[in-house]
Amino acid sequence: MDDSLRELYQEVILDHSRHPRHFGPLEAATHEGEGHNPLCGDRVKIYLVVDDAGRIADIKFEGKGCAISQASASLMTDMIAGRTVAEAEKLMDGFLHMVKGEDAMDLVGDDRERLDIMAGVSAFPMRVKCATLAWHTMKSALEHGMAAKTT
Amino acid sequence: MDDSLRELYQEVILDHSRHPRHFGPLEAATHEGEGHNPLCGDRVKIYLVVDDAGRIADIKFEGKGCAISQASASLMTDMIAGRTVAEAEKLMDGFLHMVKGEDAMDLVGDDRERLDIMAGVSAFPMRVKCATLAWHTMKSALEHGMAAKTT
Amino acid sequence: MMAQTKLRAVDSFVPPRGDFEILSREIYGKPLVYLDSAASAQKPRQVLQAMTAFAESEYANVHRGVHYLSATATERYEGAREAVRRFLNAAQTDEIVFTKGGTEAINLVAASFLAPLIQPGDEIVLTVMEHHSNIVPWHFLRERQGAVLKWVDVRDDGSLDIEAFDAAIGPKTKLVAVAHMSNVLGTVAPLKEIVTRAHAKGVPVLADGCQGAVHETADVQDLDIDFYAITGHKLYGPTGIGALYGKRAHLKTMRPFNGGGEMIREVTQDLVTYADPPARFEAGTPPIIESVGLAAAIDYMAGFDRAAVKAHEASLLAAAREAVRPLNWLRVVGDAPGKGAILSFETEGMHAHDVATILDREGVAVRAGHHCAQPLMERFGTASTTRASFALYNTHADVEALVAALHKARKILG
Amino acid sequence: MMAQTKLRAVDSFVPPRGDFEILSREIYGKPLVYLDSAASAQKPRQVLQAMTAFAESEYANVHRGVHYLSATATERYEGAREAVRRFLNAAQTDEIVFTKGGTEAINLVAASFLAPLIQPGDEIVLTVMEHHSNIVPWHFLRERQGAVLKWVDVRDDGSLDIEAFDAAIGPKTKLVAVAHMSNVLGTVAPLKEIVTRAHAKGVPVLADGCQGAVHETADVQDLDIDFYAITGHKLYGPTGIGALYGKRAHLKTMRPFNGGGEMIREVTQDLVTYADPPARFEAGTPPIIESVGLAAAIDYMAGFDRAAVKAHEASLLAAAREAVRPLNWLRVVGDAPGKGAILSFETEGMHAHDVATILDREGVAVRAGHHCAQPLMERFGTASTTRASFALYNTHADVEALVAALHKARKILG
Ligand SMILES: Cc1ncc(COP(=O)(O)O)c(C=O)c1O
Ligand SMILES: Cc1ncc(COP(=O)(O)O)c(C=O)c1O
Repeated sequence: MDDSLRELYQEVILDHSRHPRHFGPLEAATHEGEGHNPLCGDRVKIYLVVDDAGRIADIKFEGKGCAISQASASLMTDMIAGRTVAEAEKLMDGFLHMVKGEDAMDLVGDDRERLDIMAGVSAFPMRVKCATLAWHTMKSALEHGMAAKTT
Repeated sequence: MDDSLRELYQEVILDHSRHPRHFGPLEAATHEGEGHNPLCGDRVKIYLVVDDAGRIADIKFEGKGCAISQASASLMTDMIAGRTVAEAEKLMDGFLHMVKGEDAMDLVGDDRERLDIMAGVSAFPMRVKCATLAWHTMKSALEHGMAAKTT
Repeated sequence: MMAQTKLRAVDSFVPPRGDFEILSREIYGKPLVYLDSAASAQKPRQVLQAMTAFAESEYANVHRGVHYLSATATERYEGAREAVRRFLNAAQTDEIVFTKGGTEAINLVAASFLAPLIQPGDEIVLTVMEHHSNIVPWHFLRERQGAVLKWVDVRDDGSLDIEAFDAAIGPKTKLVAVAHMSNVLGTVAPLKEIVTRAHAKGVPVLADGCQGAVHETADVQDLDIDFYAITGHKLYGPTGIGALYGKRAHLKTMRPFNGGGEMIREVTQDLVTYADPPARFEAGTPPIIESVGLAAAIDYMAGFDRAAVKAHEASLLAAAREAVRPLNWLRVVGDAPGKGAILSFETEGMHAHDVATILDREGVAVRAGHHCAQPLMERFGTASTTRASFALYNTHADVEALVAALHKARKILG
Repeated sequence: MMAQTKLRAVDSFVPPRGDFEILSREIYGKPLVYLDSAASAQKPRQVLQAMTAFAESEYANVHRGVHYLSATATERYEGAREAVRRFLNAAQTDEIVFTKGGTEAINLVAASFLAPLIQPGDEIVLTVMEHHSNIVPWHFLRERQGAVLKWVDVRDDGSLDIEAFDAAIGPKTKLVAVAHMSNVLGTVAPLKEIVTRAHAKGVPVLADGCQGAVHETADVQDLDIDFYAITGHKLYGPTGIGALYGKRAHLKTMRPFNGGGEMIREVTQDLVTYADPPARFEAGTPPIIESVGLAAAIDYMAGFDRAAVKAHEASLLAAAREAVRPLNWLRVVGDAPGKGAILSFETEGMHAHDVATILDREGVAVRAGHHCAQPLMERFGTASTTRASFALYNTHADVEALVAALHKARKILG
């Protein structure tokens, strides 16, 4: 089997996509965003609770999509819960660089290791959007608060 | 000099175009038509007086255009004055066949000889419209009476 | 398996693969298996050569020119119009309007024919299997002028119910707009019957022939249809060109589409008058080189027995259909009788994008997504399908490669 | 004669005639002298080969596809957008919208930007030297929405008066639409100054760059212009493609143009939402192969020192201008300082069509007629002119052939 395929669809990714963490609605959300992949029509919703200290106290997601987008959303929610908004955005920058096959120097230690399972996407340019959808949606939710709900 | 050019711009044609016969308005017209060559923006106006017997008692034309269109209009008015509408239309059919390089069997005798000076146009497909403009305008004037004035 | 063997035996058509340079290339070291012709067909060398030869020896802008090359180019361009007329069996050449594609052809009808007729509450009848190109132009008329879209459903097998059509056409209906052949289901609409029913109520019919013109025969006179849209790049022709057939009586009364050179009779500072059809609808320099390519593509298709091509494509579809029938993790969407050679399906637990990615690494090019037919996806309760579509150059080996790759996808993702 | 010799001496540019197969052909046994590039330019083999090579090895429909060829084709298509961005020095790639040509680019601005803003009595400022493509779309807004067209005159030498512009722009002006370079006069508009004056009054400016982009440099950021339209076939590129530059802030607020695939975000039976620019304005399958050709054409032009090309064209124009100066039966229309390499003229007692026909038999291809600029013809009191236009492949021998053929025409018709 093709190495890049094996890397793309490694067990951890399939597991995340089949059993997504943090899946479901979040009634108490202070921020919400809806993202849409024009390539396939897939959609993702991100719910966040940001506390007064600028910490992401809770995060969940909903949506249907391909293995890559589901795994990416699941992994993201798993990693971002508990961080500050600034930390989340920094993590996102690193992730975006990584899946585009660019230098992701600001990704270090444990973060790098956990996100590394998504690095195989960089060999599949048409699938990068699938991997980044949840992240972009998270960012736009943080920026627009509850207003992003309707976009 | 190119033979077909010499035939196209033979002396009779240049003479017609420089000194058009039947040029000018016709106050008493019973039929009028205005024709337009989209290729160059040239325009021709045909005025006709058709009597009760269906005879073209008088015909004149106005307009500016290339040597071919002017000569053709001049020649046409010269030849059509005095004929019946049916005869004029028959002459036109013959002329149209001729300038397209098709069989013009219904053109005979004197008519064939006089119109023959326009036959050279058939070697210049882009100029056929110049040669036929006056004739088409005449026909549409006969069909639409004074209404064709505004087309 | 029995059925497949039998079908293959009656298929005597030999796909002209040598005409398509691209079909001999490899993708990730595997031979290309191109099953995405419904999105766009590959172009035979005859088409590409005709375009290049024309550009190298006879090119100039068309119309309005007196010089030799301009005359030649105009002849070729108008000759292409005649080729399209023949292809669709239109009564007259001036019923053929060149456009930039099928989408623009439909927009032309929406803007120049229908928009001036629409009063709030007027209805447009269309089907749930339409491509966005035959939906969004009508949504414009809804948004901007208060038109009401009336949707005709398809049955669960993807077939159309002519009685449902009839029921949808009412006193306020101003147009029926329907795909000749669906780009997802392969369903072929009973166009002639639809036209008869619509005309009985005085309603004109537009067919989106972007797929139908490729795989079915479109005889616009026999159909007595009002408008028929085609696109060059699916007809083994170039991108950048399409055509609209419109009945002369309609075209004559329609207002212009874009404004510019060629489409006018006269322009002054204060007013403008318009040329007769088809020039009225062809503002600006048209796709001249592309028209030569389209004519070459039509000629190319005419070089084959179209019934044999159709039988060949049908045998590919049947073989693929039979091969996936035993797979309990795969659901075919669209099984209408007499359907064209398009196989769309859902795969349990496997998203279409993931399937397509894995197929791609096997050299098998299929499309995954909503195929610009979101209302149809909604109708079948999904967001996307995987679609394999067949053209005259495909082979039974292509079908086998598709099936093998599907099994592989199942192994990886399932 | 002195002037001509001097000009020729400084012209060190060597026209790349070998790249243009068509230039070596004969017309009626005479070498082709192609002086009709303002109508459409010939295409170098680099452009034709790029298109064929792409179609033979990398073609598929763009966007939405997951498979390899679709990815490649998308990359090429988006790469062409980047090439246009660079060519016009736009700040961002998504400010470039592909169209079918220059005419459609202007219609897009009329329909999607201006139409929704126009109230009866609102004014559009344009010049008498505009091409019909930059006139008729505004006439539509007059006919349909009561817009008022305000015409800026040219001086007798064809030059534009910036004060006249300023005077024409008033509180009701909604847009200034002006050709960067006139296709008849060769006049180059003082775009930057026009933009400054218009912006001072809060009025956006559209430039029709169909000629200007070929012969002048268009830097949309430096000009700070709102919209700039180009067409591929005059840029030594293919037919069937053009582009609109639009400032991002404008494009974002504009409503869609045609409706169809690719331009939507979501379509349901009841509503539709639209994609972001530039996709919002690119309904349907775009001119994919043509985009590759356009990028190749831009690359081709970039291979030359553009200042040298411009100087070369200027020297051809100057030589032609000097050669006809002594002819008392010939009147040049358009003598503005700094004008581009287009020579239009009237000939006493000889209609332009007759002149062009005779030139054609000498192998000299020129255009005769109103050049889709009837208001300009009206302004100069004529119905048509003969026009010789120069491109990078023309030579001083071409100029000599033109002049010799003109003398011949005089002998036959004079
Ligand atoms: C059924 C159908 N209609 C319309 C279209 C639009 O054609 P184009 O994109 O060539 O304008 C397509 C293809 O994309 C199609 O399959
Ligand atoms: C100044 C000008 N504007 C607009 C156009 C229209 O361009 P196109 O016909 O390629 O759409 C042309 C050429 O025909 C032109 O010369």
